[in-house]
Amino acid sequence: MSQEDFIIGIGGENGQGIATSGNVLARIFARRGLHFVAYNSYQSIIRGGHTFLTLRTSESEVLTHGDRVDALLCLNQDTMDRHLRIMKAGSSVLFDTEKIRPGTPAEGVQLCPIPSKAITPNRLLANTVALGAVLRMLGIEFSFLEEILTVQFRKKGDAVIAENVHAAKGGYDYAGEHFTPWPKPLPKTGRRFGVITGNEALAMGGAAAGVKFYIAYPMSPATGVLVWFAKYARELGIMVRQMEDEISVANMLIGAAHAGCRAMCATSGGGFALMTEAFGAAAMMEIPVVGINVQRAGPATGVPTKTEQGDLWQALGAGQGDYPRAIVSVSSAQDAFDTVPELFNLVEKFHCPGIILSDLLVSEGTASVDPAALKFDQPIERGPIIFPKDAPAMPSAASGSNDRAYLRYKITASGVSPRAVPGTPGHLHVVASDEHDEDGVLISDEFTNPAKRRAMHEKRMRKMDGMLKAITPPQLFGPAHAEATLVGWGSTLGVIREAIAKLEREEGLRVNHLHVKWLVPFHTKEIMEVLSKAKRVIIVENSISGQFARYLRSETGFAAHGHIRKYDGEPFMPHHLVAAVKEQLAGKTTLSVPVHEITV
Amino acid sequence: MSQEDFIIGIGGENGQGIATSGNVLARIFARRGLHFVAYNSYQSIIRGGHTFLTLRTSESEVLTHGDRVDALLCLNQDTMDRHLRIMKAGSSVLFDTEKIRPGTPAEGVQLCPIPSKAITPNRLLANTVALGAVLRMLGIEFSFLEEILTVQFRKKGDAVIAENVHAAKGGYDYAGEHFTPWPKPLPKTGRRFGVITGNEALAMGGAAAGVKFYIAYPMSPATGVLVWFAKYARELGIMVRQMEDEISVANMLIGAAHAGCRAMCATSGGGFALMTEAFGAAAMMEIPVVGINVQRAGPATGVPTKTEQGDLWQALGAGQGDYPRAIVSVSSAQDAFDTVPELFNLVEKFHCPGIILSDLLVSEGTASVDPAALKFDQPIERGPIIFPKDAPAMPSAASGSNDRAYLRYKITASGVSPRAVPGTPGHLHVVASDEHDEDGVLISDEFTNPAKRRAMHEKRMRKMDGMLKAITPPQLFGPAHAEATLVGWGSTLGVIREAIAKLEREEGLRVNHLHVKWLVPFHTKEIMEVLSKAKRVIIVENSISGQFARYLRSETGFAAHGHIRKYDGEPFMPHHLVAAVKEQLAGKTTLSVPVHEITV
Amino acid sequence: MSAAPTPASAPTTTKDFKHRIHPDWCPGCGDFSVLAALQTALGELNLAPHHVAVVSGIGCSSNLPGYINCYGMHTLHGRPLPVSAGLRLANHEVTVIAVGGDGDGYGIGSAHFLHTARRNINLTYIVMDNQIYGLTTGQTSPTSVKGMKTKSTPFGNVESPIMPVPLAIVAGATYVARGYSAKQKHLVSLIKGAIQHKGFALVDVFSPCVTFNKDNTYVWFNKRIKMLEDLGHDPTDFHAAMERGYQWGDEIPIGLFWKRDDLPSLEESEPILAEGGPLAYREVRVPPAKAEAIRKSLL
Amino acid sequence: MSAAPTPASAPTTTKDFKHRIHPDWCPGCGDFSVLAALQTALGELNLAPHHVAVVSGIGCSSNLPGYINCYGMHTLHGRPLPVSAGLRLANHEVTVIAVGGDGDGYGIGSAHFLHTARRNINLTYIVMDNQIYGLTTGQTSPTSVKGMKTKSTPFGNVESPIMPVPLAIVAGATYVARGYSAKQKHLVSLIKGAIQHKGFALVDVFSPCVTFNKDNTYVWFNKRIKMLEDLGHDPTDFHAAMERGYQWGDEIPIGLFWKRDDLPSLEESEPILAEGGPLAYREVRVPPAKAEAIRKSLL
Ligand SMILES: Cc1ncc(C[n+]2csc(CCOP(=O)(O)OP(=O)(O)O)c2C)c(N)n1
Ligand SMILES: Cc1ncc(C[n+]2csc(CCOP(=O)(O)OP(=O)(O)O)c2C)c(N)n1
Ligand code: SF4
Ligand code: SF4
Ligand SMILES: [Mg+2]
Ligand SMILES: [Mg+2]
Repeated sequence: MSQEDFIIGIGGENGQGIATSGNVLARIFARRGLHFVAYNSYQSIIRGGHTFLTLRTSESEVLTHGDRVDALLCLNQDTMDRHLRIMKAGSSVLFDTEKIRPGTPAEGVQLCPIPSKAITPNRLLANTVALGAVLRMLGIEFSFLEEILTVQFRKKGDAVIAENVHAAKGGYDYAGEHFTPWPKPLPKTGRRFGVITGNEALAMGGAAAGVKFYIAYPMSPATGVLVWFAKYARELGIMVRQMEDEISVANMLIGAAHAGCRAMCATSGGGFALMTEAFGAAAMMEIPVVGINVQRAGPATGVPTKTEQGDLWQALGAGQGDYPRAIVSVSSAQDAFDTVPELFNLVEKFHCPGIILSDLLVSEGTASVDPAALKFDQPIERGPIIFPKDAPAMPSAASGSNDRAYLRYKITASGVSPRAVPGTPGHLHVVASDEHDEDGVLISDEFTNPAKRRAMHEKRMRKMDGMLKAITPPQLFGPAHAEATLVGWGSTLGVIREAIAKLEREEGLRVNHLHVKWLVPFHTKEIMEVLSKAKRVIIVENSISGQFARYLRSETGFAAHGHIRKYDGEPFMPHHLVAAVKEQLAGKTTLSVPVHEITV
Repeated sequence: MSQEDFIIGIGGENGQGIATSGNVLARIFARRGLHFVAYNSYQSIIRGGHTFLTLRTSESEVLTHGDRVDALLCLNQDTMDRHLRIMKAGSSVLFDTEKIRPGTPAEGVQLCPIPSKAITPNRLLANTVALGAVLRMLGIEFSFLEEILTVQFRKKGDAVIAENVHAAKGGYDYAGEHFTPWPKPLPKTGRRFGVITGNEALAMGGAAAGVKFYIAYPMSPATGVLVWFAKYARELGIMVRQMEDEISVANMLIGAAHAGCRAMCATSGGGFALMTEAFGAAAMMEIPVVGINVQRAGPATGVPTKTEQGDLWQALGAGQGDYPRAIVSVSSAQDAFDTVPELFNLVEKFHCPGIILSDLLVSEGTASVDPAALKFDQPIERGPIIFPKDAPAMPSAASGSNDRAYLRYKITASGVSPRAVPGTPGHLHVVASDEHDEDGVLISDEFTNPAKRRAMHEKRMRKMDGMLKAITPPQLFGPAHAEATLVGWGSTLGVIREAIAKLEREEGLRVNHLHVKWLVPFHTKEIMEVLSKAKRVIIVENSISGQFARYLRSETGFAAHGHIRKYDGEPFMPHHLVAAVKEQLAGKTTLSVPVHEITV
Repeated sequence: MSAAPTPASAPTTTKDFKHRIHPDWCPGCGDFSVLAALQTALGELNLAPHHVAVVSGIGCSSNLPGYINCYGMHTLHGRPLPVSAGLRLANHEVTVIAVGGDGDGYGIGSAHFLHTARRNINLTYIVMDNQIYGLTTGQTSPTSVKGMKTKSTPFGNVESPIMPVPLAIVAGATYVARGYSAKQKHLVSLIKGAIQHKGFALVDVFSPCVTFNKDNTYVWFNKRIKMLEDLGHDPTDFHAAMERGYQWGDEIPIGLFWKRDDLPSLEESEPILAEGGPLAYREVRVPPAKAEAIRKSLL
Repeated sequence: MSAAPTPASAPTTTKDFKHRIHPDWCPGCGDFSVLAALQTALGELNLAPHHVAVVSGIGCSSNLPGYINCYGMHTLHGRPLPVSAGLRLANHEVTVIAVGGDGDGYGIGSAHFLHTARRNINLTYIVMDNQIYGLTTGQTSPTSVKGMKTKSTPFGNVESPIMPVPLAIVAGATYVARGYSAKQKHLVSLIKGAIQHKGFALVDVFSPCVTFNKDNTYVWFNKRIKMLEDLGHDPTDFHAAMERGYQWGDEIPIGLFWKRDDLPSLEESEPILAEGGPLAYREVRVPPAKAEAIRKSLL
């Protein structure tokens, strides 16, 4: 979070190559060992519309796409018309004179017209010309771009490479001659980062956890997880299936997990709604499964390409009745990677469903990552599970059901009873979505016995105590004594941290942060220890109804002093939080709903 | 709630005619103008198993099936073996000597063996003989039974009627000669009641509300609603459809409601889980629909024939994202009847989904009802709706979409915008599950505009304020100053009221009751006015996790002092609450989980 | 009750169904032609826009209701059929056209497809079958052929596709046709026939996704498409219809595969719709005498 | 990888599959016979109980897994097929038998039925088709015939039923048979054939509900049932299979309608299952070299 960051905005239509240009820049930054975060604001249409990619890079860690644009690259007139007015003094606006008429910039904004036609006759290379120009202005040696272009077009042959490199060099040189570069050229750190999206991290985390069965029905913004698994399926020996709907996804998960595979799926809110009945069934049958809900703006189809934290209560209320479950949120690609194996270890220990709440911001966001931090060798703990190889010599392979030699649902103090997978001799049993006895026999098959029903219900719910002990409580970040304590969950971690730094730096205000990663089970005690001492608690969330605020209150009784909410589809930016905290500290309001200026 | 009540228990296998015997008794009570409540504890199997029907009747109002059994009618050995031990002094146990061996009764319990074979040679009439005996012991004139049997077997001809009447009379006379009748014969009040189940009341309430489209997929314990509608469909001109699953039910609801019909469906928790996505869509499209969830013991398939209040959080978290909705609970058949039209009026005024939470206890329970109280002429308020007949003369029937002459989603202070039904000239528009602008055009079709998104999201959610004002807040029942305030929702109303009377009568304890009927919107202010003054607040609910307690806290921050929970599938009985309140007032515990003795 | 579409009082034309919003489909997308064909069919049938409702699910193709000037419902992914059925049965004076994609209709919505067909509900169902999931940017669909490489099957799809025509016939659809975006006039006539048909009518349309389906392109289809009329097909011959429906290779037939008029539609089988006009417009209150009878039944 | 069922090491018999719990079906329910036939088939095939899993949905018929001594899953209403497919693909050494009712399989589960069939997943699917919803005490099912009076259609069902045999064939099932509870030996042979078949096998069984279906009773079926063998049926003849599958009236055929062995099952098409044994038993950790390659791909 240094002042040394640079922010590039690229705007145009879907299908105009914004993603490609962004990717080239990202790879260059990564190779130079620069941190970066990219956020793409786009529409749910395949071509056309308006897309705006923001790429922020810095020598120090960056957690958000920042608050401003230093260099605006306009790929169409629309971008010029919409965004020029938000450009501030010191910034530059690059555009192709062939198709774009500049507007009137504010004082101190540098207009950089690029005559692409004069540089290359191939209209398709206008983006490449512009990329070259951007590189030059960032003070990056041309060789980086040349290298990337060479890799990118390797398959298309030398002529194409040469043409692209020529165009890029043309833009590079033209910018050198005609435009004022940024005062501080982007450094090179000697490190080398990778480029990763949150969805890729979730998928890789799954692979690291030992997922052998990935099941999907495509749904934005979760589809990236499927795409990764599909690509690596054969190499890693992972069964990847695309099903007819999300109901079959969740139920297939149960079959695969019962067989003994670590099985996972990812969807968004609408697909999750269709899976809720199955999650309850998994809990009743005591089969560990993991489902990811990458939240997008709802309700219903909502805004498929926009972010929101609107599915917390859906996860809390998923399916009929009470059952043990774990719900955990992720806040970044690295966190996503680490969370998947942790959650698998937890649910395989406690035999219940685990739900990961991600959102579009984390999942589709692109960021730099230190590849060494993606640890594929972390612990895999399978919990109490019996495979054929573990089955002790049994009097009969057909034993289990009839002699009650093995009780799948044995009542234990922890609520957990060892599970045997089909194929294991001597452990025959039935797992049922109906209430059942210790041996799996439906209680309605003998007699609907209230005492047995109660005992089994309590057995299952007891797992919540064990799970709570097994997970890490949230910790206060920042100064112990502060004017305000910001509380958030999931994807707001980054923006809250940056806002806190900004508040301290620019306003001299001490603000700290409690990030709640684990939503179920909930660390009521630890959280109240922090909040009861806080001077002013402000909850930050992407939800119109304050889903987290209400949930926090349901678990603690604690009513926050203030709320900062955003539900227009775009994520918080640090300055939104800074302004909101200031107005709340000034006593002007207890509910701030920042206005999103950048993409309107 | 008088001491004058009589409680009859009938036990046997499914398919042994318990329901028929119970129905005959119920009709006799109703004809004598006696109040009654019947509760059937049964298993999810078609024949066999163990079923126990409890029928309580009294001259004064009864709200539950009570606390004891005065007369036990054993239709099989199992009933004798299970239930004899709970019979107390003063009670009688009737059984057929042909197939049942009596056990050893407690002091003062009268064993009443009936030699049915000696009375009638037809083995199938053993139940009828027993019924006659019961009637005699209740001191009811035989003519009542004769009348009912005559009606019941009308279609089967005079011979069958005669045979049945003969058998019944035999039992009646035998009891008169051999057994001691109850000291107080059951009175006759001069009034005449009807017999109704909660599901019938929900269906009739629907008819009274003007439901013209009822859609179902069978699911216990909600199927009774379908059965009623199917029976009356042709007579009342109601479209009744059974669909392929609950997803199609909820979506068909949307189509029918958009066309302008009041459309309703009922299901249980598992079916409801499959409907949640559609409820969100109805809210997004601003189409009023009503869905009933008759809760049963969960999670998953759970215990299909047992009761629970386990779907509150499912309803609260139904579907992705935030959207306006109404959630209301019902506490009795009469309440069920009255609630349906009220909810339709509300959701048609505010164009959003309405959810009724019933449960097995209310829905499958049978009770006496005063037919005059089933008002089919209550107000029907259709809210802002435009039918062809209302359409003002328009320049063109094809107007609406293109000239924006009609804005379906016009932003208003109330959040409500008049809806026009298809077929109406001059009001063409699209309703969409995607976020849209005032004219229904998808915001992603022009540009994903955060300002528009926010405005539409706020427009919809504003309806919650209007709805809150339109519904009645809960009121404290019982003495203003009390040792304890019991708080409940839904089906616990009756048992709490009876327990309060019992506490007062038997223990001299003053306890009052806050019944929360409307769950969303929530009367935070009014509820806190009551609770903040209460000495000790105890929440009573059929949920292992305290779903209501947690929800109350999420909306108020208020943590109750104590909890009485039951989640073994059987409903609370008054003595459970009496004992629990006493132990909590004595400071012994803050969580009471009564043990269910009767049917174990 | 008449199952025939309500004609407009004043003559309408294709133009009346044009919408001010320009479709955001990719240039060249087959769906443009389907939209135009539908607008033409409605105009040629002289229907009034306010008596027509177009109901879709979610997908590129499902954006269609936003581009046509009549009543529209843009429902959930996979759910246009139950919504359409509810709308139609509640108001059988409105011509209801369900539209959507192959994923929407034959994937997540396939149970509704089967059961709406067997109930013979009086709807026209147009599936823009591009053999791919377009809106989610290119995954395998239930009609993707074996071997096809997509984002979800980078090594080639290993599943056999659903065959919409035989499936619809066996499910019980009483009008089963297939069109092709590049044969717009032919498509217009298929859609007109479907709307005029009293029962459940499927029009499966090869509507190429130019962005994500690089296999089943216009060029690919142009070489293979044959008109059933030219093949001497008899749409009342069940076995021929099945044979033709399965054909996939050098010759792929389009046209009307199957039609039967001997089965009543659901609305014709429902006595309550026999008279009294659309349910939606009827008096909602239970008449006092009937209310009294209901109350009496409880005694 | 072999798609053939794993035989038991020690010989097993029908008795090994008997369960101590007595079924709670109504006396005379057709499902007793299906249970017995399945137990006999498994015994005769000499399978080991621990290598067999029976997976059901919800319904009277779906209580079956509780009455047979092997692995069992009693899943949600309508969902036995996706659960079975997950189980089978995760452990293809286990013989997976999906069982359930007509409502479960052809109603709420019909999308799964279609798609599991077209994927040709190596499962045996036994549907106890009593043309009624038994467990919910007697409502119309997707196979209830027109005119049938049930609790949900007291004036008679107005919808045409689904025809399971033609539907399964068109969906892509590669073994399609129908049995009858009162012909238990015949049923045993159909089930054995289904288990031995490498692909998706449907055995639809007329299994009368003696309590709620008063139309399609044993007496009713006994008069009508004809063996396909006796009718000279050739199960490789598509059109004959369709014709026979549609037959409903004085003559209702049972037996093997359709069988094809030329399509690979899904597990045979999935290279990852070619060797290494069941997925469920394999090493879960990504080898260090592969992990390194994945990390590198990000640079
Ligand atoms: C319940 C649910 N699951 C998944 C999605 C995501 N989704 C949107 S469109 C679509 C499929 C699009 O394919 P198709 O129906 O063939 O339409 P096309 O875009 O090809 O026209 C999917 C899976 C969704 N919106 N809702
Ligand atoms: C989601 C869901 N919807 C509805 C039900 C209720 N239900 C239980 S069994 C059943 C149908 C039973 O019919 P069928 O599948 O034919 O089995 P049968 O009892 O006739 O053997 C239904 C609708 C349920 N358990 N879950
Ligand atoms: S992605 Fe394909 S289906 Fe979607 S609009 Fe583009 S061409 Fe059409
Ligand atoms: S109700 Fe019917 S299907 Fe169910 S057990 Fe009884 S006879 Fe069998
Ligand atoms: Mg498609
Ligand atoms: Mg059935």
